Amino acid sequence: MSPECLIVAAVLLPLISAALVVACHQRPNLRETVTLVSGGLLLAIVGRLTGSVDARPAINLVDVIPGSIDQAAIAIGFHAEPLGLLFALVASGLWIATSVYSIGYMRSHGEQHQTRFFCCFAVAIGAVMGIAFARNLLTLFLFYEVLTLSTYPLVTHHGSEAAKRAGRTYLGILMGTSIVGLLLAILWTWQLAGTLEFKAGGILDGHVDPLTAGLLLALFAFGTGKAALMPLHRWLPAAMVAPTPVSALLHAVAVVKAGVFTILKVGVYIFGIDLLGRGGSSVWLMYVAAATLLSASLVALTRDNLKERLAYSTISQLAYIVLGMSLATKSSVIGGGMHIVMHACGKITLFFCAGAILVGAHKTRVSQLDGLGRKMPWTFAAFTIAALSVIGLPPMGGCWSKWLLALGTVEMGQWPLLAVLMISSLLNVAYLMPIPLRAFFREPPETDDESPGTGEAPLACVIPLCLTAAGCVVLFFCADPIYQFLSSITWK
Amino acid sequence: MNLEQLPILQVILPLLAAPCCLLLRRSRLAWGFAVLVSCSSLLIAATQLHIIHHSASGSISYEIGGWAAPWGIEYRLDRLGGLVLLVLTAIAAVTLSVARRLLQEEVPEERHHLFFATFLLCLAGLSGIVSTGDLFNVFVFLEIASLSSYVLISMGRSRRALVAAFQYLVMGTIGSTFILIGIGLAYMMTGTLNMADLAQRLTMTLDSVYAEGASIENPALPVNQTRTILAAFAFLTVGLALKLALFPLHAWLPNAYATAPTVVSTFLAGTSTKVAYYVLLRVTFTIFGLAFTFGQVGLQFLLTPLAIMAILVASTIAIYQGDIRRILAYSSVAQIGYLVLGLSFATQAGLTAGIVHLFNHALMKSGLFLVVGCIATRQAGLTLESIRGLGRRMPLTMAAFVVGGLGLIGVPLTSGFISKWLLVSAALESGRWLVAVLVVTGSLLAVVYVWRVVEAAYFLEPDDKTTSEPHDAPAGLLAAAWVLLGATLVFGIYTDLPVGVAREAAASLMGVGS
Amino acid sequence: MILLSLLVATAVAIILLRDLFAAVMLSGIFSLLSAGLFVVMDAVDVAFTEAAVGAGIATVLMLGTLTQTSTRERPAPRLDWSALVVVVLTGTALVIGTLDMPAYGDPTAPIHQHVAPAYIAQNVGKQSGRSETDDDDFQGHVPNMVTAILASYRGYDTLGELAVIFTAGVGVMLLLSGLPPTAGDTPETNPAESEAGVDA
Amino acid sequence: MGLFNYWTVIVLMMVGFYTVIARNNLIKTMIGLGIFQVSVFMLYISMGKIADGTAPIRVQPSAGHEAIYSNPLPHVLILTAIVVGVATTALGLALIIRIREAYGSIEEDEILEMDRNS
Repeated sequence: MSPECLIVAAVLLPLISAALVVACHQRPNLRETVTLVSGGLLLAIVGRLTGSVDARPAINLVDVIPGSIDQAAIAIGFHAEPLGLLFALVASGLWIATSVYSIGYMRSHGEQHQTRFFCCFAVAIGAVMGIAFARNLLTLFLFYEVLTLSTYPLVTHHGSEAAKRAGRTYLGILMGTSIVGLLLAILWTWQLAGTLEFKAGGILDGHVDPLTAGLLLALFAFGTGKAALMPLHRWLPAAMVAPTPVSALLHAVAVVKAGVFTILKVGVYIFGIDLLGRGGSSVWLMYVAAATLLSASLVALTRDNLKERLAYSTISQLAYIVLGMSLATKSSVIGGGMHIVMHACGKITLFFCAGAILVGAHKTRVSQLDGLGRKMPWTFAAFTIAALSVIGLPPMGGCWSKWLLALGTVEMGQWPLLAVLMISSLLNVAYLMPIPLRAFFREPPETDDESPGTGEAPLACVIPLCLTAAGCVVLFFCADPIYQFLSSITWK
Repeated sequence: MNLEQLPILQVILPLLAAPCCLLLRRSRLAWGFAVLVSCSSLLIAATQLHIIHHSASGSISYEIGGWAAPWGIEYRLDRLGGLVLLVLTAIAAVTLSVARRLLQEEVPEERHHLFFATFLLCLAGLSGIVSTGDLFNVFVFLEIASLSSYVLISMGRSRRALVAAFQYLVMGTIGSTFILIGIGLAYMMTGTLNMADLAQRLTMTLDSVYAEGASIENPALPVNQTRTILAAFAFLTVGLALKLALFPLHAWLPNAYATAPTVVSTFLAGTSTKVAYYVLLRVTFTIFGLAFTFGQVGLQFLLTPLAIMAILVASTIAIYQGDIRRILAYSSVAQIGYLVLGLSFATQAGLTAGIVHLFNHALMKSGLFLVVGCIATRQAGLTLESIRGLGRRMPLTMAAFVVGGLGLIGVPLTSGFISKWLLVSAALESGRWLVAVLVVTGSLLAVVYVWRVVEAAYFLEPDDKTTSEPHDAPAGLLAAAWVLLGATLVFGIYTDLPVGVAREAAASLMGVGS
Repeated sequence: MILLSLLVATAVAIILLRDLFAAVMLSGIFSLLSAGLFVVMDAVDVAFTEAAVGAGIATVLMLGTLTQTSTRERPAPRLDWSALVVVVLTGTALVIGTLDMPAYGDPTAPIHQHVAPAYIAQNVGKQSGRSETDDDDFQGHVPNMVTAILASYRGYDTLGELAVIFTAGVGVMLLLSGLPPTAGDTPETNPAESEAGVDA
Repeated sequence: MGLFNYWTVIVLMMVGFYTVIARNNLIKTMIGLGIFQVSVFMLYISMGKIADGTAPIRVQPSAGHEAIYSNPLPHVLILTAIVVGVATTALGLALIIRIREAYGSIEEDEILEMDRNS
């Protein structure tokens, strides 16, 4: 298959698998097999594509908005470039892990509507592929909306009143920002540049003055609600009512990363790093990101609910990536891109662990975890590794991306930001490390000694979380290939 | 067949078919005949649009009875008219083909033939309005269309339909009387009723329209700067705004659409306001002209705020409705706001957006009302409470609703997105920032009212768990709904037909190009 | 002038009357008066139609309706300010519109210059010195110009007019074709009244 | 006469219009609609009138004198419009009869009140 066909296949495969999942709704085993097989196939396809990325294969499917006198037609089209490919690789790789994990989790929890769950999951992955490979802003916007809509049923999965309320917040913020902000920004870009294609070096250079660029960037940054920049972050903690696999893949990887990926991609291919760096139009974004980063970490400290604490941690980590883009130096942008991978791997592990704790020990609060490490050693070992990676300590992958980001602040001479990064890392330690420490070193409370179900979660849950934890370590050693892979995006 | 006779055939066919329908008496026969007629109309409309689109002049003209314009009545169709006719006849054909099934619950069988006759008359009236190039003839056909729609609406199952029809009758008659006054005043100052002739004479000076030796104060004044013409324009516009249900003259519409038989809501939602919009375009652009409407009168300063109010207020009201049909009806009022907004920009891009939205919204809203009809075949209640869990009971039906709803919101790949895209980019192009923001805010409100239905159907459990077995609407009905809503998907992806034709039509309305 | 004053008086009386029967009769008189006015203004055909249709048919229809419903207006009529404002605004707009109008009866008005002369010339071609052969559609066979135009140049409007009547006829049949009212609903009428309506 | 004729017609029109929008009684509304429409017809006919003209029916020419005819076109239009008006009235009255059957009232506020309560 030609690379062009592979891209289309990568987008369609999850969607086809979603249809198959619905078709097999009577037979759960077959249904889960479909999910796993498509996960494997998808990873293979995306893997094959990495080989041909230098050629930048691109394909247009259909013209959606016909061109007029001064504006080009806009098509639904895909292309493969390093940043998107990396994102696709992460999402497809972790989809397999999550699928295995969800099978264990959903069955041992006896959840309702499992077919709807797996179907929507597959559609969401398809949307992520679409976002990763989008050739222009319209295509990206399309799949961005598909992702929002397909994850809504996952968020409200329990159907309880709380879940529905959370679902409304989720949909309201994500849809609202995307329509009012993102769509408007896209249209404005179209008016200014006459095209929406992602081009190396950007398309806006020469069409805008710094002030307009700043405003446009603001529309993009706040229009992308999925990036959870404060004050538009509320949907993320709300979405934690979802089953843990959903929180793990979608709210640690797919959805939020789709947000920051959009911002990165807009920064690199629409504005161009030169334009951002030169005009200083992104300076304000640095401070918003820095503020988000710090305050989210502080809020995370105060949360006792494990998943909620992780959610605030995610908000803070996303801000790192936005910060990387807004610094607009080569190393910071690459650092931002790399942080997508590193954080994805770390955070998904943390969520897996949270889910495993829920399944194995029925605990949701940090304060309930005392002494649990002895009963669930694998889970908490994985948790420790992932936490270290998120904090950014060697020998975990997370240290490289943070290093590059710090380098970026130094290059720009933004010393206060460097300080912010350092403080935030300390805060990371403060809110993440107590969890394994409590689990391993505190005595378990004596009252519920005899409570049943205190052991490891099912194997289907434990194996994926060990694998992703191992991934965090492996990434430490793979950082250079990723760096090389990404470094081509910043040049024209 | 002689293709030159098509324009008249378009109107005469349903007009003469109506009495035939009456004679057939048997419900099934009359229905079959009506379907046949509407399908032929569709065919004629498609052929006409094809001819127009490929003709050099971009329009066809037909002199009725061979009496030359401006003495006789002329039929004149350009791309815009062709497009509107196509939508009109397509919706009529689809609606009629399922009408019998839908009517079973709502109108006793022995009155079906009367119903179909009225339906065809309505179709004839609407086609006549679009085709004619004579202002008074517009009034006559407007009355045919209006009278038949009053009757059709009054056929609704509940007695509220009667009141709604009466209110509509009063409002509609006021509207058409205003239009009649406007026509009269315009005729008074020009001496003609033919639209093209009228447009030309309006720009002449007073001394050339008066006879020699008349005592006029200001002989060099162009006719269109007289107060009389100004009043004519005002009355025409207000009358049309009533027919169009432009905010704040929309009061009749929600009641009418929500109580009429679903066949009727389906048909009227997609056609009658669209045709009124068409006439508004004709009046503002073809007859009075750009310079008069937007330069001298400054209609945009009135229409833009009204359109935005329509979008925001009607969408907000839609959010608080408990009945699906009322939600859709208020949404229609909002969508009319989008149409008028496109017009009020007075730019080619804005006009294109308006025309494209006319096309798209007609398909969407008819499709959605048809879905409501589908639901009504299976259960009596159409409130948000009673459709709880319907996503599982009628999966295909509700899926169609979701498609239409996404179109109303303007999600990409639906045709609703294309029209909003064009509208917002037209606003940006002319530097109307605030308008652009308000338009997207309107979409946001659409998210809310559409989502309330979707949430009820998919994510709320029914109060009484009577049956959870899938039990979709009858296949024919479902197919018709999917044809219309599928078309919104197709035209959301392959946009050449509506956008291409609309661009050319807008160009000719603006006086650019041909 | 007298006719006009009478018309205004009648119209005002109609508003003020609470007795619907009298109001209907007055509206018949209103139609008759206006028919008289039409004659004064040379529109004999229109006058004839108005007398027959407006004063005759419409009044009969109204009376027929009154027999089915009540003949008194329930609440005492009072002044509706919002309606008054709308009406005054509309009226003002119209009056302003008249300021630039050609005076009543002005033979030089635009309306008499374009299109209309050709119609008249068709009928009285001989007198205006036009040749009888080439452009004379009627050759003087139809003395009434209104009829001639109605059936020829604007014959299509007349067809439309027929369609309007037909529509109304079908509509009335649909509404009142002797079927039990509003099946599936619970009207709050007593049976006697419903039956009275059915016999219409 | 100048414009006086037009103004009186306008006054009539507005009396009719007021009756339509202000009256509560459905039959009164229809009567108002009738007055409104007939006044518009008068407007049309007024503009067709030519001073010293005769009705547009061909008269035998008397020597040396050519008859002035009033404009026939407004008459034609109004003939159509009268019929349209009566058709509307008929339909409106039929609706009133049905409303009376269904609600037992022909007062608009009472009817709306009933709808709200049911």
